[in-house]
Amino acid sequence: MENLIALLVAAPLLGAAVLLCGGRRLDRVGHWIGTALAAASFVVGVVLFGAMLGYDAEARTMRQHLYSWIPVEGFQGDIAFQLDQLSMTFVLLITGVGTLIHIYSIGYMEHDERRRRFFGYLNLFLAAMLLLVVADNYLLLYFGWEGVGLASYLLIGFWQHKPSAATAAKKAFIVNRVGDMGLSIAIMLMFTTFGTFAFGPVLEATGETSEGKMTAIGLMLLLAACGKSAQVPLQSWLGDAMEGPTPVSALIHAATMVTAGVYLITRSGAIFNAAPDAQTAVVAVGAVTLLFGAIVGCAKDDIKKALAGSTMSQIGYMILAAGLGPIGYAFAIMHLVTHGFFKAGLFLGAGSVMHGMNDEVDMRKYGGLRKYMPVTFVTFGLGYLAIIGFPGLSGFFSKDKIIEAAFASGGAQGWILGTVTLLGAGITAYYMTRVMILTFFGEKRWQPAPDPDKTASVEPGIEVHPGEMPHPHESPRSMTIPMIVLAFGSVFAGGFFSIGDRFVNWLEPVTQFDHPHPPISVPVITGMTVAVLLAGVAIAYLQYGRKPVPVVAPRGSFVTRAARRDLLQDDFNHVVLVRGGEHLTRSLVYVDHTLVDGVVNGTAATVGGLSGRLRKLQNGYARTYAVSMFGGTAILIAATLLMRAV
Amino acid sequence: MNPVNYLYLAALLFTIGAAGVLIRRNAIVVFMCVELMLNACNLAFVAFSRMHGNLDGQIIAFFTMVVAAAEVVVGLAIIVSLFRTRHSASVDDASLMKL
Amino acid sequence: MSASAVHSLWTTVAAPGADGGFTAPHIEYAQLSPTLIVVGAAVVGVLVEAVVPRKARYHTQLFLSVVAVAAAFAAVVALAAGGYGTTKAQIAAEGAIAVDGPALFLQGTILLASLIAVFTFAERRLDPDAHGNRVDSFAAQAASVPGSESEKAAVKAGFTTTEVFPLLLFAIAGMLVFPAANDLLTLFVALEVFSLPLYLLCAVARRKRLMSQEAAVKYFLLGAFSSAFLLFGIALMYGYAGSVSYARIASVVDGTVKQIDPALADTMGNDALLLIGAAMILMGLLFKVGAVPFHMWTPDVYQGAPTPVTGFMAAATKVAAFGALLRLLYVVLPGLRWDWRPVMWAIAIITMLGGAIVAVTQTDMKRLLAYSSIAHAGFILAGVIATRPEGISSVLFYLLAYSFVTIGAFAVVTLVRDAGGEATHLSKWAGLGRRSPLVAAVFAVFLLAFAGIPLTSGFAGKFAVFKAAAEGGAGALVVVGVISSAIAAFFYIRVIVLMFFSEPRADGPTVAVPSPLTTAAIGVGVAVTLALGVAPQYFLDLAGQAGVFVR
Amino acid sequence: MSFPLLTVTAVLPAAGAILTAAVPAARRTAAKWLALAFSLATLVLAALVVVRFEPGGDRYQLTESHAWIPDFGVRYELGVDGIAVALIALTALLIPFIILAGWHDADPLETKSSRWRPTQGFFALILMVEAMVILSFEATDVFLFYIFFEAMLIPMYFLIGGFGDRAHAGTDGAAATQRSYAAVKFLLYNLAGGLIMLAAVVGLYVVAGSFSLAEIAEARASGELEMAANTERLLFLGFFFAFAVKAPLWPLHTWLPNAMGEATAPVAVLITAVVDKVGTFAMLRFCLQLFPEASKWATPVIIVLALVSIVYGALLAVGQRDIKRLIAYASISHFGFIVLGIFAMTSQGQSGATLYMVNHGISTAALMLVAGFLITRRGSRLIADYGGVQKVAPVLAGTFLVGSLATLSLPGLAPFVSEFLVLVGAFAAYPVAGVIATLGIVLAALYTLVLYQRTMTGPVKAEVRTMPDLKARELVVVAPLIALLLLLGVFPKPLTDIVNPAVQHTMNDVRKTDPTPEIEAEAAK
Repeated sequence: MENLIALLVAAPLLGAAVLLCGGRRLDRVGHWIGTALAAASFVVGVVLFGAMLGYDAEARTMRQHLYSWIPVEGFQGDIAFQLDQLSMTFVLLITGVGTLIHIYSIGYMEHDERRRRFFGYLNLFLAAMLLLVVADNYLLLYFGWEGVGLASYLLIGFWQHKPSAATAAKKAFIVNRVGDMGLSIAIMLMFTTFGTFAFGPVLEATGETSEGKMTAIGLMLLLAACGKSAQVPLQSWLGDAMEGPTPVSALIHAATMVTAGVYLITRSGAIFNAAPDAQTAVVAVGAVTLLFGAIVGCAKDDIKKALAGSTMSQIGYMILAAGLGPIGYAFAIMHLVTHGFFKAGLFLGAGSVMHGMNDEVDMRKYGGLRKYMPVTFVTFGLGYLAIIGFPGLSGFFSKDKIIEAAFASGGAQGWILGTVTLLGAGITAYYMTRVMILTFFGEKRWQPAPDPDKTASVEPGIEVHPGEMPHPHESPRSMTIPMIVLAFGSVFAGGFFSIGDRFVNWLEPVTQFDHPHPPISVPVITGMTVAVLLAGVAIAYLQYGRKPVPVVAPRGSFVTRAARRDLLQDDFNHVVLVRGGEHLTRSLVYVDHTLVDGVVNGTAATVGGLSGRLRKLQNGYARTYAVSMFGGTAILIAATLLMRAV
Repeated sequence: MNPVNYLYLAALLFTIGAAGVLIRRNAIVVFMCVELMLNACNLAFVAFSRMHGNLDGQIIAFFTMVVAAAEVVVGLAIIVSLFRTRHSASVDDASLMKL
Repeated sequence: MSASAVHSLWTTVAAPGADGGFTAPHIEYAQLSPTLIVVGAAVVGVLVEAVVPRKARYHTQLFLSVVAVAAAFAAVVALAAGGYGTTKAQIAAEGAIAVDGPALFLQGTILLASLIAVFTFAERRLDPDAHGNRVDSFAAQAASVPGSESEKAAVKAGFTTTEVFPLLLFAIAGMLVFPAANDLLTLFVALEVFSLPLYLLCAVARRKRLMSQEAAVKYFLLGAFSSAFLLFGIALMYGYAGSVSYARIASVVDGTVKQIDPALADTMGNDALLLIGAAMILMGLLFKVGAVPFHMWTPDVYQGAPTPVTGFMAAATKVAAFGALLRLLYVVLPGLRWDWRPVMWAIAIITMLGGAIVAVTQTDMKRLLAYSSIAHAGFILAGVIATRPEGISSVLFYLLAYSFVTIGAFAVVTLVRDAGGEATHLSKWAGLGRRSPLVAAVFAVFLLAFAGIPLTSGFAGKFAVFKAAAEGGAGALVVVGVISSAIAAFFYIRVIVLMFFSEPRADGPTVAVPSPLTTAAIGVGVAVTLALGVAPQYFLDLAGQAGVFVR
Repeated sequence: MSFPLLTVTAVLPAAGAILTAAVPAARRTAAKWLALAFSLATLVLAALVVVRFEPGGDRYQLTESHAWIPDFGVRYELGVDGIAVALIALTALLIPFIILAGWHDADPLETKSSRWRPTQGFFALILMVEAMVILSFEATDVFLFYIFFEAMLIPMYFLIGGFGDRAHAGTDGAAATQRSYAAVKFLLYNLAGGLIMLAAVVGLYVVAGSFSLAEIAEARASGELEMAANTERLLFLGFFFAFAVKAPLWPLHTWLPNAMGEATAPVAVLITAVVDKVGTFAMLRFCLQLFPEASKWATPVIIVLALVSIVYGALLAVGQRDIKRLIAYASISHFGFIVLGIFAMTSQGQSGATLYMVNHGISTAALMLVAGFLITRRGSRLIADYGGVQKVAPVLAGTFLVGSLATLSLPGLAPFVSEFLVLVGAFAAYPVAGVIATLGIVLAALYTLVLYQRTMTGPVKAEVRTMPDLKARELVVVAPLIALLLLLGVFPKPLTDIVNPAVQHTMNDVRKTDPTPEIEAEAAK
């Protein structure tokens, strides 16, 4: 049974290989191959899951050792897998949602001549992501970690002819690399500390060394997590990543890849438990991002960017939870899963809307779409209710638990975190309601289709004639079905997990679990949560539901404008890093040319000049030559005599 | 009379000859100065020969004269041919090649 | 001066007459055969000029010279084989000439170089025929004024200066004696014997006669000047030691002399004599070697002289002069080591650097090679300074390697011609590699050998010399040598760049197709260059066995 | 007397060179095929070497030893350890691709005089370089090594100066001068380095009285030959200088961008992927083995220089406008990693460094050759002249991307393995250095992806619109390289098995052991 684990990764990898090397002859069947292999991987996952349930809770970890990857004196990097409950959760999420989105893409990318390639990339992503979660050591995890980075790079930049897309892709990869630096340094630290970087030995030995070391490792891991999970200060790439095709945003930049950071931290729980300072840092990052994302989400008019902001903030929740230690890990993962459902659903919905609206992404140019695309409306609506944590739906259970845990983390920290999470819930409710209203309610604010040459983005799907008014329509079956499935998930998953703490118990062997004991009783917290979210909804309704919405966004307050620009974070990067970098490189190029090279050419020039001057002595007059001879002899004699004298 | 004085004379002649080589422009004169130097050498040889009381020095002097004669032959040949082409025997005029 | 001394002098003169016998000097003709052969041939050559009809002279002379040189070389080989280089090394001709390893090795080298030189002298295919007569690189009639009627007539009549061959032979003879000279008088005479013909040879170029004559005058005047110094040095040395024989002087210098008469006693006390004398003799030799600051004649003379002569001078003269220098320093003045080593250090350094640096900005091929030869003189001096057997053998090897490269290089220079004769200006060489890759490649090989790139003789020689110097505790010299080699490399490379990487000029020179003579010369040059580079061991052994002076 | 495999392996390409050069001017294509055939034959022999080599066996195997120049104490001694084997294999492997990639690079532009045979010369020179490189990997005699280390420069020099890009080929005077400047710079830099080394070689002989690596090392180990600290240091510096020029290490690097920029892509690959490796290889084999103490003494400085090279090279790569110069600076950065790995003096570092030499060779070859194909198509080296190539030539773009990813050492591709090993090794010995070096991986991502973005993506430039995709010949060149990158990326074991023992020997030479992990150290206490 263990040996199936490799198959998880192998199937989509095979798909990627076939599709990317296969050439044009596969164009017609490519998407089927891709989807089939994704599904196959899912099936394997389910089989393994079944098997896993078969064992008793403590002995569920399965291992598979393939071969020694980098065998060097004192350094053993193996290709070996470990599938425990935590990994299994991810495997199911990844393959499940992944398969759905494959199906969705069949319809969505129908008219793109490079569809085969697209599916190849998607499979590549699945393979890398699965490798990431089933790896049994940090080095292999790093392999998957960079692999998903590559996949996301390829998919964000899938429409490479769009400069914006290409730039976004590059940005994503490079920002991630900064995070990866953290991961690789963490691995080096582990190597020098423990002499290995396999999960088992490392996580068992955490106690045996100084807390400082642990803190260092923890912070490095956090840096990595920030990069991958778009947490402050490395969050800037996620918004731009929306340049990618919408399924990509759904799969990679909502449901799965961006949550890798949460996985990393949860997986390394033992390390963080041994390093309180690192935990504090984690929590702080989570809290800040949570608000940051939410605020950004409020200001965006681009539907995908708004959702991206929300993703950021939701992951903030997870990171925060993970930072709380054993009381939080389980909830972090649970929220991660539910979020996977509803956020994917929301994105697919958004994609469907754009599909119907000539790829218009500006919500201010939507409105009143509910009767034109009912399925999309319903599924999107359910996802909406889920994410704002409407009682009874998935988001409610998972998020509420996190808020409780936040309060329970004790002392001032507890109160602060509690309030922050509550506040976050409110804002979430606000901006999601805004999205909902702008898109599906109110009067039509549709605009004639833009001239494709002028606009950067022309998503495929329907050929767009400039100046033509959009005629919204429901999307094809291949697209709606996945949305429906995900909607189911968004509605019931949370409840299903929470009944009898199923989920927590399931993960408990891996992540441990302490029951949170918040200072105020749980019902009160729940009440507060509900109250806050209702408030958020109400405000949004008052702002956008009552009075007509201007098609062109009002200038808005400073905060709004700042928020539209991701709270000026990009501008900061641009000025400090990009500009600074450019100046640095330019000046270095200058230095290299004038100084370093100059020294060399300088010496050559000096010799030449010296030569030119000495040459003048050779003036062609025999008498001068005689003089030099005479003088030479004189010196010769004088020297010899002096030699003797001294 | 102390033979050392002959040495001083020799050195003097030699120096005069050398100075002449360095100063004079006319090839012939320069060449004569060289001859003067050779003769200074001869004088030195003879003087030393006397001091040491063996004949080597004197014999060498004869050799030197022969060599000097040979030099004259060759030298004059060259200088004359030079003069015939350039109509000047100045060593400074002959400075096509330099630097 | 005391009367007794006068009387003693008087009687010493009378004595032989008294017992009426004149003991004829005992001459080992066999051991001296190389020199004698060449001298004899030279004399015959003069007769040939007198009796053989003009038409036949060229071939007669050529044949005579080749045979003579070859025979002399054979004699040298025979002597070496007979062990005169090692076990039977001895002083011959009443102490005038030493027959030992270094002498034989250098004589062999000189003779080989001369053989090739004879070929280049005899080359008559490079210039177009004048009035149906083949012409070589020497004036039709050296005596006639260039451009004058008499010269035109001479050219029309198809005269050629076949006197160059006897002159060459005389020069060779002098050079053969020079490194073997075992007393200062022989040294001086030999010096003059090979210098005077060279002075003349410089003056007889067919093209660019003005420069040729100028070169001759400069060479002659400065040469005479220097030999005057040398002679005066000899005089002082004689004054110091009371003898001109190396052995005796040496023993006086290091104080191992047997019977000391009062006169010697008081001159011996006077080191000034010794030191000044030594310095002046050194100067005379360093002039021939072309060491800074006595080098200034070199570029002008090399440029002005007919190229075959230049090649011969550059190679053979250096060999002979260094041979003499070695013998002087190792046989006569070892006692003064601590005096002359520092001085020679300084000279070696400025010679290496000076030659290399000034060469960087040269624009004339022959001048360039002249300066490079100066730099090489510096390298060799570094070996000379290592006062140990390795020093001697390394220098011998270097001289062997260097002489062939030099003659070959100058031979190539004779091939590249335009309307005005040889096109020696660097700019003319642009793109030669495109026009005639073979010649360019050959020249490149020589340049790389000069630059001391591995697998060429230049590298082996340089390494041998540096190794000896380092073992002799002159590490600093090695470093300087390395630096100046780097500088030198720069201008050798420059020429290669010019030949291969720059586009040929429309009015560029053509490469004359030489007769087998020059071809052979160049071929041998390349062959030796590569052979000494790849498998130097045999010759190193030779040089090693030859590394001991007889005293 | 066994079959002299090593000699033959080196002599074969040399013979090929001579034959190729001898092919008459008209039979250009024949010359090409001849050269290719010989390079392939050499590859076979190299494979044989790999097979015959027993990783567990003696340090130097397949040894040959003959007297050559006793007077200089020089023997013709050949022998290979794991490192040499790996690099010989790399060399023999790359040359055929280089030849194939440069198939048309040396076709004469206009019919020159019949004696001018550029094509024959081009391929002959390449083979000659191969021969000398292989010999310098095989030589276990310092002097022998030095000879080929130096002689290698000459053919290399003609390759750089004689054959420019088709882009700016032939008559373009400015390009020609540029090119000969680059060639001269290359030669003088390396010659200067070599001459300094010559001084050190002489010095070594004076001190040790022998050139045989084995003898000297043994004498040093047994203590019958001890050098004064200062002597050893001076000698070390003499050797290291030459190798640092070759490597090239900051601040001696400036010849590389010129050379790689002006030379044709295949030649550029020859420089950076093959010839320069001799430098780093020699550091590992000669500097560490002959002068262990001095090496340790110099380590701090060298580590700093390596770090500077890493960061500086990367930053300059970011600032380049010329594709080939960009790759050149990238290489400088990578050589920084190699040197760092060597002088970290830990098993991981040195194994990493050795792997790095091989992997960097392959990855740069892949990237540079594809870049070359690109440049020959458009006739320009300027990044700004490209854009949207991906649209018109997807395969070309794809291979280029893989090459770029290899250059930024993405896991799954060979360079990652070596780079990570180097980082870990460096970190274990000098944590700060390790951390600074990791900056390199971010910058690498920056310059490669910027290059890819500017050339391959975005709207299609007009001049690019008609650009053909990779041809069969070009695919034959690139595909195997990429396959190799993937293979060595996920399964480097065959390589590490060969290399590890050699590295252990070196570690013994410098009398170093890997720092023990902290907790084990704790446990020990």
